Amino acid sequence: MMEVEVISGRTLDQGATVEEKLTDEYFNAVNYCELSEEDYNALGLAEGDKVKVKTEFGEVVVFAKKSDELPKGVVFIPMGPYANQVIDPSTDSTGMPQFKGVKGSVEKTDENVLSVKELLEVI
Amino acid sequence: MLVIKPKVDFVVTVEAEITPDLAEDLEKAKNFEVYYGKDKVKLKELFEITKEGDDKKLVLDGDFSKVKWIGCRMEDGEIVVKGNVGANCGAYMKGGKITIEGNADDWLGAEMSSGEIVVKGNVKNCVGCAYYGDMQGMKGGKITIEGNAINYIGEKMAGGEIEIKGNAGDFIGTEMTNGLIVIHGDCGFVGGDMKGGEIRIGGKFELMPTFKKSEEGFVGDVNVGGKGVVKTL
Amino acid sequence: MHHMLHIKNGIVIDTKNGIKAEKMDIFVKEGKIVEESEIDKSQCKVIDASNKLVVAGGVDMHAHIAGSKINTGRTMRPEEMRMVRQIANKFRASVGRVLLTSPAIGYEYAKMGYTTSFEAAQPPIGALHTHEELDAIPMVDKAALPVFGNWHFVFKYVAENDIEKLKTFIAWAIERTKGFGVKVVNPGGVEAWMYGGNCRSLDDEVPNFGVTPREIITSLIKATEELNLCHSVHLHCNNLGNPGNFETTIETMKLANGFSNDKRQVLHVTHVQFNAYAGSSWRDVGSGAAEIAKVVNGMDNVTIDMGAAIFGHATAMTGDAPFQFTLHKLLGARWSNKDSEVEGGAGIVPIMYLPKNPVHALQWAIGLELGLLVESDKVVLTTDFPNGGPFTEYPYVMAMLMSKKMREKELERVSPYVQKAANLPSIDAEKTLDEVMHMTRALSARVLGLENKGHLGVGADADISIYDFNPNEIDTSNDYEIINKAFRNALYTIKGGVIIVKEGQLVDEVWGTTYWVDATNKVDTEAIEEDLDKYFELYYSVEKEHYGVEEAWIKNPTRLVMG
Amino acid sequence: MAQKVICTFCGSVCDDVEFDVEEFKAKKFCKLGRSKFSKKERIKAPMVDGKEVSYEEATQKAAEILVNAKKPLLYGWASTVNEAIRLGVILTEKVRGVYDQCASVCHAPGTLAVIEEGLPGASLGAIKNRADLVIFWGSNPMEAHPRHPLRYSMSAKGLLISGRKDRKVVVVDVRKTKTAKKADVFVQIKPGYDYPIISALRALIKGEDIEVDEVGGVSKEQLKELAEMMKSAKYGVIFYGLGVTQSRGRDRNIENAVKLIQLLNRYTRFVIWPMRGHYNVVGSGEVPAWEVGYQYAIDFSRGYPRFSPAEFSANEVLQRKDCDAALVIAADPVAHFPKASVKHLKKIPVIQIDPFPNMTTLVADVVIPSAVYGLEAEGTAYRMDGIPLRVKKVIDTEYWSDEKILEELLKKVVELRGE
Repeated sequence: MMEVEVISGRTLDQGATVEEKLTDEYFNAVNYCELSEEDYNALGLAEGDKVKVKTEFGEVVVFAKKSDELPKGVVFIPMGPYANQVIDPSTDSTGMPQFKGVKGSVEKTDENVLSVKELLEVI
Repeated sequence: MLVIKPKVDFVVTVEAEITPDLAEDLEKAKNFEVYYGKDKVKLKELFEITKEGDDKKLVLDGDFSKVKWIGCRMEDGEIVVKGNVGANCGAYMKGGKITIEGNADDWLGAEMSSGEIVVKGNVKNCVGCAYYGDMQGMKGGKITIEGNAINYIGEKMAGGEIEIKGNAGDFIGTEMTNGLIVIHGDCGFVGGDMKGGEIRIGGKFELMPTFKKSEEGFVGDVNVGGKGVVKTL
Repeated sequence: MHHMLHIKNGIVIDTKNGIKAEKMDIFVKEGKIVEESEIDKSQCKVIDASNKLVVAGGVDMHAHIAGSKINTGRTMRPEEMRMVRQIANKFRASVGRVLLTSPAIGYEYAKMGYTTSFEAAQPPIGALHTHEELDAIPMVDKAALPVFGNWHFVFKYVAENDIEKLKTFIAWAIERTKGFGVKVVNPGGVEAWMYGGNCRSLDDEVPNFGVTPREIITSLIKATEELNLCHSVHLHCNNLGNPGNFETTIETMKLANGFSNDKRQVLHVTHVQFNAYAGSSWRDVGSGAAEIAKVVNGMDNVTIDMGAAIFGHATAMTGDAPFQFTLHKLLGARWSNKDSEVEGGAGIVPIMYLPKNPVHALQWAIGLELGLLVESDKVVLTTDFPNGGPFTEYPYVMAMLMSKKMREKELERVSPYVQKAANLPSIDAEKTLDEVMHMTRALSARVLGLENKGHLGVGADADISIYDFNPNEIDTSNDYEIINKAFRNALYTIKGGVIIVKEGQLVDEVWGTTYWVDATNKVDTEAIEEDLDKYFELYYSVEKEHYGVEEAWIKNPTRLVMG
Repeated sequence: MAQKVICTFCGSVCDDVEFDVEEFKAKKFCKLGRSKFSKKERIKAPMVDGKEVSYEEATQKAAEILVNAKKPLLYGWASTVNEAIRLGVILTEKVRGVYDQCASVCHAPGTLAVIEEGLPGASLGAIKNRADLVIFWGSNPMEAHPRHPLRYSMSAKGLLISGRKDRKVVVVDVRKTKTAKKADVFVQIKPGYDYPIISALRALIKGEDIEVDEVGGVSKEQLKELAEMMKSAKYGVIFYGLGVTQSRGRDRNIENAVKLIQLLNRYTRFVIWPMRGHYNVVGSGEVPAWEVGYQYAIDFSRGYPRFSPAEFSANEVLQRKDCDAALVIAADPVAHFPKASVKHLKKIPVIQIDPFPNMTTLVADVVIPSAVYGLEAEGTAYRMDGIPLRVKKVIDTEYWSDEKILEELLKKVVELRGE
């Protein structure tokens, strides 16, 4: 397990499938977590591996991906239902939940990545 | 004194601008108009109201976390909330005392000019702040929080005192011009664009880089030629 | 509901038709004023106007009522929107202190007996937004004036001294924006602001274009007159808001020399209060109103409007972006700015006029001085809403113009600085009710070139307001409180023949028309097609074919083809 | 034959793109726009409780839900046109509900900053003509607005700028994004430290020293360089994105950035602008602003509009369980809201109006399919810089437009209320 800050955000693939939410393309565009090479290696991850991301607000299982964009200690999940399991819902009076910069942890897991519909069931 | 108890679990929030003035006349209190969603209803339709003695006091007995604007604009008398209370409690307050035994929500004591608010539990955001578009937050009086607070404490504060016994979040005393904020625990960003007044902190905090160290503590914010003082308790 | 109306026994003031407080009847059919013989009396609704003033609906020829500026103002100032004027019922909810929502704008004009209002500055590329907001304003007729004075096409044709192409461009642009005329704001100065500068004098050169405000204004007047548009050039002068600027204003007005038009002025200089400051700094600033009045009175081809300042809240919003930045620095207030493609810009800053503030009191005095010292056939009553304050305070201005006594009372509460820096305390003149009705109706309609507005002659639009006093019995010098009150709440407002207000209360909702001017018949747009293509390709961020507003997109348009 | 259309995906609202109706093929679009102008699964028919019904029946049921609710939330609006939004605002006023729009979880913190300090900005055309310094702060156009760099910012040609070489591009971000990789300067900051970094920049630009060596992961040296770069630009722009609005500091970050811009204009010209997301999210704030005075988080329970993001933003309303029905239009809050908010949406009656099935469809009681603006219906949209464009209808459809659906809904609400 590794302490990280979780951020979420747009990606090109997420955007291109956003009007097809119930398809595999959308599922694949939002169901992963990017880690820096250093963190990825430290967790002993390999292609196709899954991680469990946990914060004080929830947890979610997603696929792990290596990214050259992230600094050590920061992980990225594309905006969408997976990221929304773990981001900080409180708006602190602004109306805006904190979608970025939420303290949490990442660990390797064998659990399954839920489908978009399954995800909705567990809420 | 009136004792007011919710009759039902509220489906949506209730806006009840009740003040201790209501204690003077039970009938008037029962027929006082409040908003329950889009419906304008009488206080007695949502709450059980009983009168005990003649003092200018309201005792709110139960969960008022979905009841907003309690004690708004009150001038004197006393309100005791036995449980939690909703947003905007004590907003624009001019006098008297509000005691909240549970937790308070956002905008507690916003723009208050005098009087006292005590919260035994925790409070959320915008304590003693200015509403959007207004130039000044709290101008006088005292707010004491026994527990923790979140963000935006005393923003644009122009007078009075806020004391938080626990921890607080970010943006303490932003654009503050006068008054005193005391935080016994830890907090986040402090003092952005502070012009005047004083902030005392017991625990850890993150001061803006635009303060200068001096004998009395840190003085700033230099971005606004500020004379605000931030120091440790 | 449309009725035939018989307005009976009213005391009519109709300056255009020479009717001075005469008892007479007015007849209305299908939204127009008609002869008695046209009316079927058995079908006719009768309004008893005995002992009441009957006039044409008010015409506001300069206000900021629609478009990105006022809407950014609303967004910037939620504190303005907290004043609730009306909760939603038969009519829309209506809120706003000085800045009003679109429904509130229509409602408040109607309550005052105003039935026409023009948006005085439309950013051309934002025209569709302006029209959407105009379409959201009920009750009144409206139009918008696109701004030209910092548009690169204008600089180009002025630099090339090609009046034909300038005319063609104006006709093209007014058609594309569904605009009404040629508005000019701080010509050249806003382009200079793109580099942090301004053009404060008529001879400051516009960066990179080699033209001056003097040349821009003169060329635009020439082009507008040759096109014979119904409204003249409508000018917000250079050097606005600076002490000593009255000289720039006078010099600018003189640019109208040599032009003439038998129907109207050839130059309308707007909100002159902001351009009528004497002195050299804010420390010795004074009134230049008397000097300006002398010049306007001596010319027969220039009109102005007051831009009166009202004490209380206001929001400065103009296409004069460099001035707005100066104001932001001066006040330390919030500031919005918008540089717009190659067309100019705009800025917004909240302001509050305080009676005890020497400069504010002086501004208040200067606005009134202009109204008093300029001949009533040459000055329109405005507050440059919301720059000088709310249009809902027009009745206050009306009463002040008519009563020295009221002015004396008001002078007691303002900064004593006015006593030495302004003329107001020594002005004895009092406008008559006829004159004030002229300044708010017939004159403003004539300045805009709206022949069917501002009067009650046969054929005029049935836009009528009735007020609760008898002009023959009122002493306007002394009864200023009655005047001030009566003009706030019309007894009746009739818009296009429909009674929309009764005893100050809304009774019906109508949707006025949006006028737009089509002068494309007078030019061949082919002549500028190549320039348009080039500029759109190089300097615009939208395609030329997507630029502009089609008539079908407007709710209730009226196309005025220029003869 | 391809014809020019106006793209209705992102806030760039590109109007130079082409669409071939016969071949149903998009040209010149980016990946996002192409996805918009492609064939995909639609909601087939109106549905009530999962059963297919007529538009009449669906709007009737929807009207009943809205009229019977004590406080309905009407949310979405960013991906529809102004004509529909206007009806939506009037509908919300009629049913005395809460109006909120997608900016609430996107750029609304920027609106709060406008309230505090204003918005010194420029149209995208002015920026492409003049900006010699472009700063993307917490924004990543290469992924979110792919043609923005080409058309308006990074390499756009204009009056004073002949292309990428005449312009310095800076990216300030916590990640080295695709945009950062194309920048001349990348300033990597610690998540959540935008605010103090901006404060430090203001001080340095003013000529004040700061008594620390590093702020938010950025060295004083690097801050000084950035300050100098900003001050010496002839016309600079900050394009900020969700990196600023959705992380620690939110609206206060932008408020501070606006103060920075105010200061910079004392030395040079500088503007700031948000990288608005949906094609008409600007309209979904502008329309209510002129109709009722505020851009979002508007409550009508008292019969007049009130604004309070702490109380009336969609996420606050849902997390506080302060609405008893919801109408969702042109948005998908079930996918895009935090879990805690979605929980309440699952419990209350939900009406959805959208062309495409999405996660909100899965919880909606009434589903009303709509036409796709820009393709099947026309109307007015505001580009991210507020420039209005009339998006086009190029193909016919049986689906009702949002405007028609809302018109019908409004009519039925008025009938039910006996007005």
